[in-house]
Amino acid sequence: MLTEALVLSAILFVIGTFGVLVRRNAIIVFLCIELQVNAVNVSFVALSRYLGIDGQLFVFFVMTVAAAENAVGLAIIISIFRHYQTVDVDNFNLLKW
Amino acid sequence: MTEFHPLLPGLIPLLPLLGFLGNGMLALVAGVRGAAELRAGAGAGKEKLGELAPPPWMRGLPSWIGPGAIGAAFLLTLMNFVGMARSGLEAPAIVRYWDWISTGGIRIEAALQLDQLSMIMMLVITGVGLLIHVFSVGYMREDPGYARYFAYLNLFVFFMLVLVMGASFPLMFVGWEGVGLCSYLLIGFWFEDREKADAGKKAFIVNRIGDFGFLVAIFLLFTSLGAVDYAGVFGAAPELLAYGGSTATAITLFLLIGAAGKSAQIPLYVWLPDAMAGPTPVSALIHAATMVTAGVYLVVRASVLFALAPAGSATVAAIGAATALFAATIALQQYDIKKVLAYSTVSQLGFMFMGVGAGAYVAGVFHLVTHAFFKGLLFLGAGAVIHSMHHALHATHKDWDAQDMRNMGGLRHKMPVTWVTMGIATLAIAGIWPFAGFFSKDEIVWYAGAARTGGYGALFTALWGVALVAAVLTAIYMTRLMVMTFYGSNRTGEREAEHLHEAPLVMTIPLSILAVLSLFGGWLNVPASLQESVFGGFGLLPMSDWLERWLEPVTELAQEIHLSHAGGYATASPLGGGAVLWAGIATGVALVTVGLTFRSVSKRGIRPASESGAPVGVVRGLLYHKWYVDELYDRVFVRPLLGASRIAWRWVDQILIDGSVNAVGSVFKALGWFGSLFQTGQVTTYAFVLTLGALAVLGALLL
Amino acid sequence: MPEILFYVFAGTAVGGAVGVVLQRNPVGSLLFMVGTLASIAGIFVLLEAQFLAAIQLMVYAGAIMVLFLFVIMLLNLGHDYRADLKRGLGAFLAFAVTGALGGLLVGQLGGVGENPLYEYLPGPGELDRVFAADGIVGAIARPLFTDYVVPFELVGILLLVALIGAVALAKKGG
Amino acid sequence: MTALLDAVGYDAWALHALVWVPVLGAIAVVLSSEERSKNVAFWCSAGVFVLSLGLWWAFDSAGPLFQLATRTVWIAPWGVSYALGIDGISLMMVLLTTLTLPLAILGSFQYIRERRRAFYALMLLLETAIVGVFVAMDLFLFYVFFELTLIPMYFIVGVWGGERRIYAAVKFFLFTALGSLLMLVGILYLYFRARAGGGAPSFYILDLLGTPLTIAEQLWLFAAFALAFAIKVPIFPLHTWLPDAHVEAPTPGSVVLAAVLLKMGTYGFLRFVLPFFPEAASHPTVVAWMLALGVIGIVYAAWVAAVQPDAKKLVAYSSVAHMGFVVIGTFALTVNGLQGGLMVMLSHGLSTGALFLLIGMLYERRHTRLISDFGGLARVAPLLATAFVVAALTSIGVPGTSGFIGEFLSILGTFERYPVTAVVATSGVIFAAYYMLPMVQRIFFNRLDRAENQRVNDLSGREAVILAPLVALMIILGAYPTPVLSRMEPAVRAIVEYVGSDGEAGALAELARGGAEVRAAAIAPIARARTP
Repeated sequence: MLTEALVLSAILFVIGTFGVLVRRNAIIVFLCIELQVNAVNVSFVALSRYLGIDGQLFVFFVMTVAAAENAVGLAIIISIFRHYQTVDVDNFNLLKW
Repeated sequence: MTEFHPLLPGLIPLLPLLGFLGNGMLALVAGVRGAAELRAGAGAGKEKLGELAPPPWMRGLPSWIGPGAIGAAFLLTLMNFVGMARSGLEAPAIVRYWDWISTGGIRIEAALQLDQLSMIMMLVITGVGLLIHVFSVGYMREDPGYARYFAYLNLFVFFMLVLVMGASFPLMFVGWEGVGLCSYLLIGFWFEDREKADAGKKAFIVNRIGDFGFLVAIFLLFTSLGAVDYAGVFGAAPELLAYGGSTATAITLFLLIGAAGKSAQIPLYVWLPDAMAGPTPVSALIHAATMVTAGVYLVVRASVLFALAPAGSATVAAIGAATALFAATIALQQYDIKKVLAYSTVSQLGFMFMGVGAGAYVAGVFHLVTHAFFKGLLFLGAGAVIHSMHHALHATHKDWDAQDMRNMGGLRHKMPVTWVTMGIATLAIAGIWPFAGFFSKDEIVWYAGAARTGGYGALFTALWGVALVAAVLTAIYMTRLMVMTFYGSNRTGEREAEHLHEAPLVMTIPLSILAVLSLFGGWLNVPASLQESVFGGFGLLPMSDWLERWLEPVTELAQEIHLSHAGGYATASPLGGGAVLWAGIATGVALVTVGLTFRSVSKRGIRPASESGAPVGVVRGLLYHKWYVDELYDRVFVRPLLGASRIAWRWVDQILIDGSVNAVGSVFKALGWFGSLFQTGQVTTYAFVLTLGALAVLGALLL
Repeated sequence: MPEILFYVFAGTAVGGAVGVVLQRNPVGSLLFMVGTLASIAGIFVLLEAQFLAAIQLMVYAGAIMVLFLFVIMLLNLGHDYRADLKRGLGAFLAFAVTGALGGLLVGQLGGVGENPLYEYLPGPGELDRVFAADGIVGAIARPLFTDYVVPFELVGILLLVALIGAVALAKKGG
Repeated sequence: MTALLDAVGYDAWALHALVWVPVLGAIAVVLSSEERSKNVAFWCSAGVFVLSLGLWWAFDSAGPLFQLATRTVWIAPWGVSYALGIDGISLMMVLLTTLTLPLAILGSFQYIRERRRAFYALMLLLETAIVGVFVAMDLFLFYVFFELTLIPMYFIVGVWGGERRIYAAVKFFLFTALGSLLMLVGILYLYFRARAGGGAPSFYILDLLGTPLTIAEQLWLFAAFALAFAIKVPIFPLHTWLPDAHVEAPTPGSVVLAAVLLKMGTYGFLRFVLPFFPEAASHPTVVAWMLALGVIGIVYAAWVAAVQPDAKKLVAYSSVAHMGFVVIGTFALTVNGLQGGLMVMLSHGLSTGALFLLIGMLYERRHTRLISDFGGLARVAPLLATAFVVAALTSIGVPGTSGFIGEFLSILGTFERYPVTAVVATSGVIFAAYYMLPMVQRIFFNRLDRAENQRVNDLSGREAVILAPLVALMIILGAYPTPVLSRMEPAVRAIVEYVGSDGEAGALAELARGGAEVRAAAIAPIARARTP
């Protein structure tokens, strides 16, 4: 089942990546990033069957960090929205300066 | 015959230097005081400018320090002169003070040389200088820059003494540039007047062109002879330099550039007429009696070199003759009294150059001395006239030009002493027996013709003719000056005429002394050939050939070289006739010219300057505008140089050099700009590029 | 049986993921996401990670997704979403690149046997020994509080910081 | 005087002190208050000057070439040593530096009003670096100091400068850094080449001297070194950083830049380029190029200077012209030429330093440097005008001032071997008057017709104290330069003879005469350091 799980992980990851690239809504982009994270989690879990419990521990940590990241990220989105009245990522070029 | 021990020779230049320091201090104090007053009244208006009267003590001290220093130097010079005359000195006395420049490659001492030539020059400088200093006490009394004036004047005398006393060419160069500097400062003495400041600047820069030649000559001397001191150079020159060789010719030609710059010869004469912007006593001292004759001194000092380079000598004579004629023509049509005298000076310096170029070094020095007397006198006289005119015009607030002769006339009644003394000087410069100029000028003209036996026969024959014409022109323009200034009716205006009066004693005494010298100065060197004739006063005139014999130790070597290579001088003029006959012809022609000019100018109805326009006629216009030489120089040299400078700055420096530097910078800027295109600031783009990167890495790993 | 279940879960996971990307309504996307997360939880169970599956459902599908929903509702983004999905060259390039990436990954991972990666794997059953010793939860808890105690504490601090940060950022007038 | 020096045991420690006391001063400045920092800096630099005066008497022109030399190991494996020593040339440069710094600091009291502590600390660091450059006897150490000068200067221009200060500072930094990086490559090549000869690794100058190099190698290394120094000098056409840096730099920065920093370039030529690469330096093509560039610099810079509307820029271009005299004097390779070049360096330090100070004083009064904004100032500020005229005349090279001695000797030395070049260079005498006098006239003469100019104050006591020594030295060195010349003579003669012989071993003896005992004394600690 390892191969299948890894392939599933890859597919999910790619779909998530595609979503990040084609969606404009910052929240959906975020959601797609979560998709990527989960895809990676699947690989971890799949491989942990062969390599030991550490993989699962990693997933545990990933989830925790993801929770923190989501909290901060969503707060940023809220604060950006307050400023620009939009969450369309194409309208933001703050990184340029 | 005792041995000659120079008496404190170092003190002679040191005294004027101390005078400079003393007066300089006073000048600075006065300047600081004036500045404080000026600042205090800065809001009050501009009319206060330049009218800040110095306190009385400020006027008294410089009057004593300035002339006092020169007087002391004159006394000391006289004592040395007596000592030298008694001893019959052959070799120059050299007094060494310190190693001035000693690099290991060259050694130049700060040393003074006292010989017959420098002694004559020192006497002229300190003697005439003293008279002019005394005259200045009266002339400059009212000026707020009184102390500064004497400081500059003393500094000038110091440098002039260094020039003639220095024992090496570099030391002469120190004096050479130093007097140029003082000339610059004194011409621009009233520096608030833009034109005067400009004139000073012009004098300095044109002089620097001459200095360039002098410097190159010094370099040539050092490389070809290995020495730059007189003793070394003149000792080595006859052996190391071939007669008529290219090195000797080159050295003399470069020296000539220097001499032409300082002595206002073609083509570098243009600064001297402008230099009349300075106070008139300055014109008398610097631009007539001493500094401008430094070129003649240089040629005589380097007579050995010039004797070795006949081409160089001939060039000197040719340039002198050309200048003498050219400047005389311009003097004919000038109305500014000082301008006439300025061109006259240029012309007379041309005569001296002609003389020394012809190998008649003594005649050159002789004319230098007499010229110092009568031209100094003329300038001082003109100064007295201007002083008087200025007062008269100032008293009635008339804005006429105080120097324009058309505004004068009839001054002989108002200023009798000035009139008589200037009359003597005019007769002297016109070359009428027995005045000083007759003997010296006659000798030069004679030698110009007599030198034709050497290599350049046709040239010297022509120069002789030129000299005669120039001598006639001299008589014409000087008579014209006298008539316009002193004869006829007064044109200054009725109310003004009441204010015209004779100068004070402190000014007329120097005039009188110089008049005496102009009268008898020629007796210094009555030629032996003339002595038995009426021109020699049938032997009544004393001191036959005194100057000739006095200077013999200095010129003897050059004369020997000349004699051994070019042979002796002709004994008859190019048109035949001996010295006595031509002396007679010359004085006769001069007398007739003076008389004719006197009549024709007197008859001419002269109107004040404001009522008469520019002269009519092509020739007169050309002469009035000085042959348009200033304009020509402006077009040919000044403007192209400025243009080239602008091009060098704007195009070469800013665009070509800085541009290419900045272009290199721009290349990297452009690269950066290209890179910044990828920085859109949009997350999606970065995410895409990141993915692309991941794909690339993965592809590289797996494929 | 587990294989069949795996394929079912995998199918719903992929389908949900596609839905997340393609569904224009944010709320719809979110619901697809919940489905995907739930399917992945199922797969975790199949892969012997029951504890994680529980957390996945509780924390991820529950808490975090509700947080997302909150934000969407808060910002009132449920209306104008028609232009949300990119079209044209950008979308094509994104598809091409991600497609290539996916192709590479799947192609590489799918070739079992040829891939040297698998040859070094010790074979399944590693977890069974641990579970036998400590139990399902204990197997995770023991290393978490021994070997990984420092990262564990750090993650705790991280969460606290994120909490404070989120409050500070989202606070009005900050 | 020598008795006094003996009494205090004046020896090599003085050099160490000259290099490091300014650093201590900089620390003291940082620790002091903003208000007091200027006084701390001034008294520190003045103390350094007094200390350096001892060198004048301690240096024996009949003694060995390098004196007061010391050497201790610094980085043993690379053969880097901390070696100091002076010859006649360094002596004069050190004195010029230590004289300039206190005057520049004193001249900045009015001008620098912000971040004083930082400014004065940087000035003192700059002094350390410059003195270090002039006394370093180890190539590595020299390079460190040479680069170290860049940093304070960069900040001085960039922080306290005028409007376009960033542009000027960056330009200055890039120009000089570019050159010195190439020199670093050259230094390393020379180092490895000398090491390949079999000796122990060493950057010590006397060890590197006489490294056998093919003519091609010499030419390449010459190019690498010469570029670095030519930019610093600056030699036409690498000069364009100079006007910008000068105009934007604050007054004390300009003064140090002109009076001392530029000399590092010409000093580099004398100390390294000529002795290390004698064949390249006397190669006809190289000489022809250097002379041509020097002469072009003289004439061209004079022309450009003549049309500058900004007084400071005019003086900056005049620096380029003056340095042209140094270049021709140096590459003529005659005793007179080198002596003249050195005199030009000293004289230029005095006159241009004074001119920059004076223009700075005018700027403080009128807040403008445009020549056309002035006029008639001699009436309200006679002392200032007098000082300016003397400095300008020195810059022109009027006899009686130090400027004349330098120009005369450098052209004379050139004339001995290259008459045509020298004649063209002599025309610079004319052009110097052509650019300098109009400026003097338009600032100090003409009518005093602007109300704001009528309120200009004359020199204050402090300003008079700054200018007096400079003016006095210009005149004294013009009247009696022999003491200076005689101290420099052995060093100059050694260089000329050594290069003239294309680096033959015989001529090396002269150089090594001073080096031998130094080396003997210095090698011992290095040998100890090597044996574990």
